[in-house]
Amino acid sequence: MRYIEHLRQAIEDLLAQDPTVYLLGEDIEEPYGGAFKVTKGLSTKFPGRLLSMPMSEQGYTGLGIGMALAGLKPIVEIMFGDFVTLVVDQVVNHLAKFYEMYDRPLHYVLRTPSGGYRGYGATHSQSLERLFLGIPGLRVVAPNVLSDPGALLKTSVNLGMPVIFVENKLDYARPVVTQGAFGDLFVVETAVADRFPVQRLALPDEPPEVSFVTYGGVLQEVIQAQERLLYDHEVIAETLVISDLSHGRVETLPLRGRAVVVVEESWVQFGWARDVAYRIQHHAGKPALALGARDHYIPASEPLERFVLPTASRIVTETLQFLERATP
Amino acid sequence: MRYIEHLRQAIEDLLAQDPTVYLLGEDIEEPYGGAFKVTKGLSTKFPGRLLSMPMSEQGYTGLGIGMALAGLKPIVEIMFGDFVTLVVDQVVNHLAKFYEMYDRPLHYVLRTPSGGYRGYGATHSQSLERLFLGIPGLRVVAPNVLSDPGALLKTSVNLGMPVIFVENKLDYARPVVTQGAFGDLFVVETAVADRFPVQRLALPDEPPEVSFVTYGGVLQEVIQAQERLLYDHEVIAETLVISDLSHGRVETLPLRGRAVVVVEESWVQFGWARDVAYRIQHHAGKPALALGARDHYIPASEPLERFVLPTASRIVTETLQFLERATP
Amino acid sequence: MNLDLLARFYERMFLIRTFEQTVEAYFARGQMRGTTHGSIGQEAIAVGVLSHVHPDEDFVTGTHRSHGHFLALTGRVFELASELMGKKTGVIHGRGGSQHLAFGNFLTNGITGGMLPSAVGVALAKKLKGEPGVVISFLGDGGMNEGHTLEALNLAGAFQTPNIFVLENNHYAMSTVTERVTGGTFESRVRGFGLPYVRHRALDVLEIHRLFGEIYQRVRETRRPVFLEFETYRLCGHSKSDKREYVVPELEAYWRENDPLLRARRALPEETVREIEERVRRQVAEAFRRAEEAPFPDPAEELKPRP
Amino acid sequence: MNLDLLARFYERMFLIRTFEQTVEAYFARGQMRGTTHGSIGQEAIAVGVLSHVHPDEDFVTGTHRSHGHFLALTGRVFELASELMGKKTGVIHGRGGSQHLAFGNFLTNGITGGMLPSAVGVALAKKLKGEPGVVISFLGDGGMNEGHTLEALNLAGAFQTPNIFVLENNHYAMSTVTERVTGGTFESRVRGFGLPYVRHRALDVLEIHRLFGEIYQRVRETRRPVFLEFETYRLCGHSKSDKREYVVPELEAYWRENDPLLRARRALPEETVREIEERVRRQVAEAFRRAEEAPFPDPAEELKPRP
Ligand SMILES: Cc1ncc(C[n+]2csc(CCOP(=O)(O)OP(=O)(O)O)c2C)c(N)n1
Ligand SMILES: Cc1ncc(C[n+]2csc(CCOP(=O)(O)OP(=O)(O)O)c2C)c(N)n1
Ligand SMILES: [Mg+2]
Ligand SMILES: [Mg+2]
Repeated sequence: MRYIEHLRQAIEDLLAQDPTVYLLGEDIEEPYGGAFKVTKGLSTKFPGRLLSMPMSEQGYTGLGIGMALAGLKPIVEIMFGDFVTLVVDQVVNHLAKFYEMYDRPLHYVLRTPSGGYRGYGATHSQSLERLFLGIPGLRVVAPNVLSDPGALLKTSVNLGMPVIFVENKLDYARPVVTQGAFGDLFVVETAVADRFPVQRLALPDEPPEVSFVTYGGVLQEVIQAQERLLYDHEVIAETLVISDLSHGRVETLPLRGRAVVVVEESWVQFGWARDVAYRIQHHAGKPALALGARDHYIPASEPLERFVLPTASRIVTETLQFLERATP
Repeated sequence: MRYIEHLRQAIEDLLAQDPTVYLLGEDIEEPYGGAFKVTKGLSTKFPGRLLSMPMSEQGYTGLGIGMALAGLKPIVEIMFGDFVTLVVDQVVNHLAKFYEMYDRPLHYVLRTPSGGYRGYGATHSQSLERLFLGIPGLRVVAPNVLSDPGALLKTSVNLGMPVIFVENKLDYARPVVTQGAFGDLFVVETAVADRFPVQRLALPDEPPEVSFVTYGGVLQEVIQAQERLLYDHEVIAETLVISDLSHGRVETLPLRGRAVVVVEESWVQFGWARDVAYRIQHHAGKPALALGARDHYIPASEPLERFVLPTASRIVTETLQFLERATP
Repeated sequence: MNLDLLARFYERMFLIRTFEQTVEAYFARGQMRGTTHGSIGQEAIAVGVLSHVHPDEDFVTGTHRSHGHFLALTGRVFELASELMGKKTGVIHGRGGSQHLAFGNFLTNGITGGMLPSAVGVALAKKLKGEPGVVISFLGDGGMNEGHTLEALNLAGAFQTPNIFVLENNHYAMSTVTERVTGGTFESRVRGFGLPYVRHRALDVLEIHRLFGEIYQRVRETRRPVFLEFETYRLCGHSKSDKREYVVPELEAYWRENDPLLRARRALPEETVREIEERVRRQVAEAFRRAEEAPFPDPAEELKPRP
Repeated sequence: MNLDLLARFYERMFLIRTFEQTVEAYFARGQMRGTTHGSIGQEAIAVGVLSHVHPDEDFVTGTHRSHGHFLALTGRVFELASELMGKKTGVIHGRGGSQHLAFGNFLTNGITGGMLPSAVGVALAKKLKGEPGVVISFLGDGGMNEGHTLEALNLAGAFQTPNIFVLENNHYAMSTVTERVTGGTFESRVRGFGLPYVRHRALDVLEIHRLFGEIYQRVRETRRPVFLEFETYRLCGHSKSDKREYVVPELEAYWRENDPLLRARRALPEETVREIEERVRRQVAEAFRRAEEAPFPDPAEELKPRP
């Protein structure tokens, strides 16, 4: 089943099983079913449970907060992850504060599709979940093609803590494989069993020299890098993919490589990857490199976009250099 | 001269010398002169150059962007750093993009007073400059009591690149010492001469065992920690205080301690300090610990607030533990 | 005139004023930390409006200036004084302070206008669940120019939610005369979001009570929003440190003369007034004394490790 | 009727439409990356309005749907086609793509309504500097509910800046019929921000030209803002992938019948129309062909290391 179908099925289950679940967002009802078609068909099946919103992201993000305060479980969609810039105040100064300072269990999920590599340009390609990382009272969760997006969404809706749920636009169309063979080469297994699991992609038998740690859609580039390292450089790598970005305990990840490369799609400076690399170095005592986008807005033109965003070939090059430097 | 006087004098000079400089913000005109009195007296001296704004942070942040596009040099004040949540879209998706993608030199400074330790509670005590760290096209600058806030402001206004200029509420009233004796014990000197310098606070002669790296108002707690380490534990420390938070080259800081402790006031997870510590470990090869606020909203009540925010005593304890762990 | 009702309202208004004055004195003596926004001059609105609320059914959102709203609703002086002192016996154990209160269905926050989208959401939830009750939200004239406020008004208009917006137009946002930085009129923009609009000069607490009672009943029944603007005035500083150098002399003079608290006081028998004031003064002094003696909260209890 | 003027306008309108149709074809064949928002059906507004602009004095802000605005203003088909293909010969060398254009005093961005605060700022700067010229800003009906839009209108009203807001009300925000999620009326809220308001059904390009000319002169002289709402319609999908399943049949029928481009075409001599269309088709085909052949930009040149 594809990523989008996992999500759609989960939303359908949630709506069917829990009358307090509501969906809010722009163009989520029929016949559009959402800009990325995640909610396609659902407003017909569940009349009155999907509420199409005006273009008013601040307003309806807060509308959802009120619904959550009143005991409902809103799932709020922000059409592009780039537009979360508009709701930072409602999320940081209201939602997160109500949850912890006012000590109210809140069921609230803000879903948003993130990411680039599609030529949509500077205001439609960013991975701005970074804005919410480290803010107390918020959890940032991102599914990927090795972790069931539907299961993660259900867990998030029922967590009782506000969740920023970051989907990836290109992943929607990709199949999800959570256990067993992945392509001809790799095997997927659960590395850390948890409500928000960590999945491992690796060769079945051979121990890896380097461990990648990543999340979300950029996993695609990491997997390609993993393949090329093997074929072109005879370097064996594994990948651990995290779904709980803010609270995942990377300190105790079962890393099998002697060195670690943490990859994120967003800008590497002051991002997720460096924080994770810092913690891995401190707690696992392994050398850890952080990779991510270069310090530029995301251009539309393909060669420019691929220069800025992390690509498989850049991951390969920098990983090899790092392994050389980090050789004991 | 006190920190606030440096700022006020710099604004006065800018207004007097450059007719394209304008100030925008809430309550900045006489008789109020700004919530923290930074612009006290200036609207009378420079009629028409300080524009009092309605409560409309998004709107007037953007208003300033338009003024900058038209060749003016706006200095926009957001009354409390906590309210920058409201202007993230204008800053990230407009200002930063226009500057780099549209390749327009923009003179734009967004000034905002940050920080806690004053019992103002969860929405009036945060250090949210973290939201802008790592966003391409933005520079985040923070003065401190060892770096001339006025000089930094002048540099920022004339930089030709958008600057988020983070002041500290408690620092306003403190005297600024940029060279020479600081208290009975320490000496201030410039560690890295730059438009945005790095200042060092140290004992005149003795080499330090540990280097603190920090920025902004929390320097106060770090200095206290430095004193207590000396008096109570015979550990000699130096402090390097950074003013260019986003672009400062921490990779090449002249660190004299064998270990480094990076301290920020904001939440340590996914914050400035861990990024800096990561880079110091990679480039200087020294063990570096990051310290900051605990993972909670900032409470109003004093014992709770001091539990969450980093304090001198916590810095001392964690530094001593770290030195022990990091002993070769 | 219903003198019993007026006496009851006067007592609550006087309680609020005495509370605010006591807070001012504490700050002046350096006995309180943080900041505070008093509501002296505006007590009649809090009391007249909130006299109608059903605390279990309705939901109320306040502002940065909500001591009066809280006291009108709950009468809990000790808890509020404790909260301002950061004590464990506070409304939320000192975690919030003056601007961040939460008590049952009453919430405030420090971002002006920022509660309004939530307020519409609570009302929408009531509508969706078929529950009774309305949502009453206070806001200020300054906050009327914030995007989240305007978006919230549109949402209430578009979804026709059982919201009552109570604008306390005291003419100032901090030191700014709001009119000078505001285009057009509040009435036209509010109507432009599809909300009926009512304006009233808040001079007489009984009149406020009567007017709000009508609107309250109407919204309970129709499940549709109403926007109510009160002309009022703040007879104290914006916050603890405000010297009030910006006041417009005519406004100041008018409202000094027409202070709704004094108007209510004049209408009551002297004896009643004396009794009420003595009782309230004792009550407030006692509450502050107890709050001073109360313990501080323990971080280990209040701030749990993350889940 | 001024046939010469009409022929000139028709040529520009037909250029825009041909451009948009060519883009649709490229996307359909998978020859373009990214996304695009066409302006088929709305050409008369871009052409009628922007025929007045003094490119050096005035400032124009567009939206996510600004191919038409750009072409009406500059006629540079090759640069726009190149931009959409990510080529070095593009408006900003392929850095921006369809939604992010910048050319002299013309800027667009992908956040709906997000340019409006800047637009008021540019106008304020003109006022402060005593410079001539006005700021013309396009926006959509959907974007009318965004907080930054509403705040910008208030700022324009409060500071009385030389802004002309041109609302292209095509009734839809993507698939949403804007009226169904909007409280009240645009007219009342716009007036509520202190702006004069004019509404016009955009059927006739000459009429649009005449009306806008009046407003343009008025704002140039008075240095005060005006808000102008055009009723219009988008006769194409919202974006490349839109199947238009949501259209309201009556609206669709009305505007198919009253397509302003066809109206202009009918009023012109057949011969003129044929000449224009042939010329434009050649021009557009040639521009796209050259754009296809143009080189991609070089990251090292376009993206400089940070200062
Ligand atoms: C978003 C935001 N901007 C600014 C402030 C700072 N501030 C607190 S109260 C206030 C004035 C509020 O005016 P108004 O809404 O009229 O309410 P009043 O204080 O008159 O009760 C300001 C500017 C804030 N708390 N939140
Ligand atoms: C802030 C923001 N929210 C949502 C979107 C996604 N989006 C792009 S265009 C559009 C509809 C815009 O409607 P309108 O303002 O009427 O302009 P039109 O497309 O009809 O020209 C939407 C929802 C966006 N680009 N920016
Ligand atoms: Mg006010
Ligand atoms: Mg539209």
